[in-house]
Amino acid sequence: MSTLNNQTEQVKEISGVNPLKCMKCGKCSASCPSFNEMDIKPHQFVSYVQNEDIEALVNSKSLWKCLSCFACVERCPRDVKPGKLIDAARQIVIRQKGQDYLSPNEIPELLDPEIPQQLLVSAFRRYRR
Amino acid sequence: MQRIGVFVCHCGTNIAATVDVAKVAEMALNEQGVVHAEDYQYMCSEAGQAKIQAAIKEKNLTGIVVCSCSPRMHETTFREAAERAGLNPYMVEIANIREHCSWIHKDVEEATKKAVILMRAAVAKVNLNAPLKPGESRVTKRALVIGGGIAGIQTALDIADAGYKVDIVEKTPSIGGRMSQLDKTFPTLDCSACILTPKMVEVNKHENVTIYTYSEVEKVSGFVGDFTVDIRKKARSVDMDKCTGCGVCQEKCPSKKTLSEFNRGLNTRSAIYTPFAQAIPNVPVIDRDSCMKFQTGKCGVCSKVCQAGAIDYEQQDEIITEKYGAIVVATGFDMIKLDNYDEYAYSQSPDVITSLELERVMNAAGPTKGHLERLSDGKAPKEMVFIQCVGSRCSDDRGKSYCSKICCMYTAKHAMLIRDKYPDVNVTVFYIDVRTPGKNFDEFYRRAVEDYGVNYIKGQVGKVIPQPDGKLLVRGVDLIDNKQILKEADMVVLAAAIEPNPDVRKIATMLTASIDTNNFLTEAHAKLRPVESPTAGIFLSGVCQGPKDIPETVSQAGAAAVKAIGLLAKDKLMTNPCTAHSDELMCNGCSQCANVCPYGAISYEVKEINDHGVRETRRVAVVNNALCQGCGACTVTCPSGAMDLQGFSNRQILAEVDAICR
Amino acid sequence: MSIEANEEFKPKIVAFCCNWCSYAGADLAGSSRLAYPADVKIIRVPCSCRVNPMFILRAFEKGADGVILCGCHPGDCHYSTGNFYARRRMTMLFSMLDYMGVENGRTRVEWVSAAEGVKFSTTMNEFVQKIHSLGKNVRLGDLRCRN
Amino acid sequence: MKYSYYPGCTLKNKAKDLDAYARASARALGFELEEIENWQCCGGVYPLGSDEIATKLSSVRVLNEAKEKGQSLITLCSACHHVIKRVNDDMKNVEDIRTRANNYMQLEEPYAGETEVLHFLEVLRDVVGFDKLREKVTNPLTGKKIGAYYGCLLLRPGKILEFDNPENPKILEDFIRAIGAEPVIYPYRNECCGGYISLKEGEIAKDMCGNIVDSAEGFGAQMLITACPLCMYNLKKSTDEALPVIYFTELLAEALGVKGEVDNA
Repeated sequence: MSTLNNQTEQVKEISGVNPLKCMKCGKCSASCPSFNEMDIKPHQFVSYVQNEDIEALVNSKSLWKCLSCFACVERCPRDVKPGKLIDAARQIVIRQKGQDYLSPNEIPELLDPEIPQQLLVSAFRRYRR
Repeated sequence: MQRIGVFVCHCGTNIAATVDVAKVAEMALNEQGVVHAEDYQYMCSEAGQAKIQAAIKEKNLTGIVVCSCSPRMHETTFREAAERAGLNPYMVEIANIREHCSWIHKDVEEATKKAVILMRAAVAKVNLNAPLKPGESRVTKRALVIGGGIAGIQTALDIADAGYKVDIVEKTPSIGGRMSQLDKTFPTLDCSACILTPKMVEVNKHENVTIYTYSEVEKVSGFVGDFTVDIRKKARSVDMDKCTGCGVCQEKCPSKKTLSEFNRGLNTRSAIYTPFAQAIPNVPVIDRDSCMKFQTGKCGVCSKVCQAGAIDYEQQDEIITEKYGAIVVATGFDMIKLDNYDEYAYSQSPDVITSLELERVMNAAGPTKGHLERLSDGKAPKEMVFIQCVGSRCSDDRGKSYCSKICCMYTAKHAMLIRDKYPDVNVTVFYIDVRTPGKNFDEFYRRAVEDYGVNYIKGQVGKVIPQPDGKLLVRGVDLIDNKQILKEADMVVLAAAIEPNPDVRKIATMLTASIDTNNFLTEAHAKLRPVESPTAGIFLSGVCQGPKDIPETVSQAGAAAVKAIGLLAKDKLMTNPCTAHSDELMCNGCSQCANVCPYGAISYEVKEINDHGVRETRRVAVVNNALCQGCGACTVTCPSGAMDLQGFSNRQILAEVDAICR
Repeated sequence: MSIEANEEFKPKIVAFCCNWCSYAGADLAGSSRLAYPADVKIIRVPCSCRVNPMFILRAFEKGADGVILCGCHPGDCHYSTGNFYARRRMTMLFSMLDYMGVENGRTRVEWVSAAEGVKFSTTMNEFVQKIHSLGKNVRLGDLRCRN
Repeated sequence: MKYSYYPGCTLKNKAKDLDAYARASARALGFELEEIENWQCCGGVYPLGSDEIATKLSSVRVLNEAKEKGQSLITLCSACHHVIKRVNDDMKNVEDIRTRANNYMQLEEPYAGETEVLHFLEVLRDVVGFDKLREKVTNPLTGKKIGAYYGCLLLRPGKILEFDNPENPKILEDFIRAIGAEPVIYPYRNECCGGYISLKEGEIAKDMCGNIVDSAEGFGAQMLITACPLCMYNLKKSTDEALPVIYFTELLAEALGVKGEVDNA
């Protein structure tokens, strides 16, 4: 239980988000362009953190579907910023050794000649430690 | 040497749970002058007051300290109790050990220590108190109501019916306010005009009421019972006595391109206009900014067509100065601007409208003659989407932190009316919560769902996306189904937050009435004095105090009227005796005190002074106690220390400082 | 002695609050149960302009570690202009106090309206924290003359 | 007028033209872009975690460099602009990050967000002025109907980027008008193109870009302009180039009559 608690605190600290501010309006989920790809929806992220169920969050597909487009951050009327929570959960995963979502070995097959450097750099930053 | 009694209140457990009240009483006995100390469960109760009175008499007390709640709560109670026991009421001091101590601290030892210190400061002060006698001031038996909406009208009618003169000052050309813009009202679906216009007529013909429309309050001076107010009557350019209200001028006016304020800018009006057909007074005004005669000098059509010869291009603004005993603020509200909510495409699409605009669209006198149609192409909508809480309940800086309170109900009303009149139109409401506290309110909302088939979806909308074919794609979420929803709509209606009329800040400043960060006027007590401003003689009516619907506004308007009547019914008022006083032996007549006095209460007299045997003629300051309000600005500015404030003297405050730092 | 050295620092803080806005704001903080340290003791004055610089000097002379003056927001003064006088006077006084050794952090002016219970509480929490970071006010030895 | 300039990796490689057209245009408009020496990659995405320091240092270095020269810092790539602007905001307003970053950096004088970070478009709007720009256009692109594609990174979070109204921006539309063309306003212009997700989840990006291009086309756009190499890549790849997508600097250079210099160089 204590490790779970710890992870909850970790998520709150990394994200700087206070999930208690959420009023469950769902505007984040209404704004999210990746909503349909996500198993845990943006507004649910807040509840998972409140319920200290970080385990489910770190195992969720959603971590890798968030685009960091900041639509939820921009529109959240309560200054909760679910996108930051998602990123914090992602950080918890990729900061554990060997938990990267992207390995250098798979890069060559993903490459095409037009890919801008920016794409690789960003993907590495988001998906790897 | 004072004989002081200290009375420590438990306030049930409010104080006693955190402060060792017996200990405070015990410690009090060590303080200078204290000859009696006791604690009791409820000092403000009749039994508690009896204890105070008994002690005053038995122990010949010359001053008392009550350690209890805030003086803003019960100072008057205890002063009156003391007075009934023969003690001068200004020999009472309160140590606030509830709001400033027991309610904010948890540790009993710490809170008790603090309570003792607060008690000591009050004892130290009362040791230096002197009996004070209030003066008297007269009451002008006339009230001013600022704002001519339903709140102002109701307040004015109630005051006038009680037999007092009332003036209404209304900024726009007609009384009626927001309610006149509404089509129907919840929860009974009465026609708004049908219930409002009789009241407008009644107030207009009431012999005790004078209405100044197209007028603004310009300057306020004085104080409770005796305010002096300058009212600017803006030039109407139409002679109110001659005009018959025939309306020909409006018809013939060639300049018809100004957006109609009354119809929320959805259509246009002429430069000479009355806002709406039932306007009171039924006398138009010339909007000089859009009138060709005023802008270019060429035109004058209205003057030519006016049979009554009422048009007067030379008319000037007029300042009316009047005295009032009481002032009621009823300045109402507006909807917030939606500049910060472009995700809802309000500025991009004419088919995205606010609820108040929908009221005008639904109204027979509105821009579409009451037909529900899209403002872009005049087509009848098939799908309508309502979005709730636009700008309400926000903790970011885009919107308002509060719930606007009326939106849930008027949206249910709109949805119901549309489904009733146009059964083939589908109505969807995106909501966060449906809040319907009020008599027959929830039943009303349920009728919208159950009888009228309005589709309520719990979840907010993220974006309204105009489509090339003119439809609006609404992207929202259904939190119950956990699905993102894409809904094609023909019209979208935004329940924009309401906010106090922006002018209210200026008015609050003139009245020195408190106002909060949301521009709502502050009441003297949130529960017990909800229609009074902390500034004596100023009363609050309607939404200027906080969001409310019509029934609530009308009840509050009546309550404000009763408070104003209670004031006007008095012939004389006791004035605050805590006024400035100058020691003529120390005064050197430098005039600095008069320079800082906001009330002009200080004048100078040339007097013969006996200064320790030396007789001299000197110029010395004299305070007019009827004018002085007791702020104390002069006491600090006085270089010689001659000026002091009774009840808050230098020595008293220094004694408090010493007691706290001891 | 070592026990004394370890004793927790309990600052003495005097808060002057005007009757119309800030005192009511403090009441609202109380009725909303918004805690702030017990080190703060409030003195009620009719208006912030009633606060004579002498009162603040006296507080420091008598061992206060911090003094805060709260009034209505500029433009909202119950007496129209009182808080403007207070603001001007305190600007002068605080710079003089700083010169004398009472750091600027120990003095503060804050505008708190009757509706701002939260602001009152956060202001007091911040101020007490600031005084804690400054420690005991020891530099005024001269003024106090060790009597 | 001289500015410090941060091109970023992509502009040195796949998006050389975005950079070259900007430099040529700047010369024509009378301001100079002085490339920061030895700049490092900004990282491509802004590290959201409040405990991230090391990943922000390359931006701080660039910012400090500009500060020492006493110049404003111009960026061009949306991602670089987003990262550097936000790091600058952290340095200005977040005490913890400022302190820790400065501890790493060991600068002579601590950096506290003094540098003004400007996107090239902001220079056009706020320094050159679109009216002035219009006067300098020698080859107006009359008759072209152009959709501006903003994407996310320039606009959000609006409070920090302060670039334009994040929900209804107009800077690119004003730019399009200034070079003589007709802007096409369409609602998807601030929706995400999919960003880096296209690396592993091409399908998602395809859907998103499809919506964007359909919407723009529906409102009559004949081409899209963007400031972001990644947006351009996604838009082109995911929609089989249904609409031409070009960098705004290319149109600028064309309008100013300096496109040839670059193309023939």
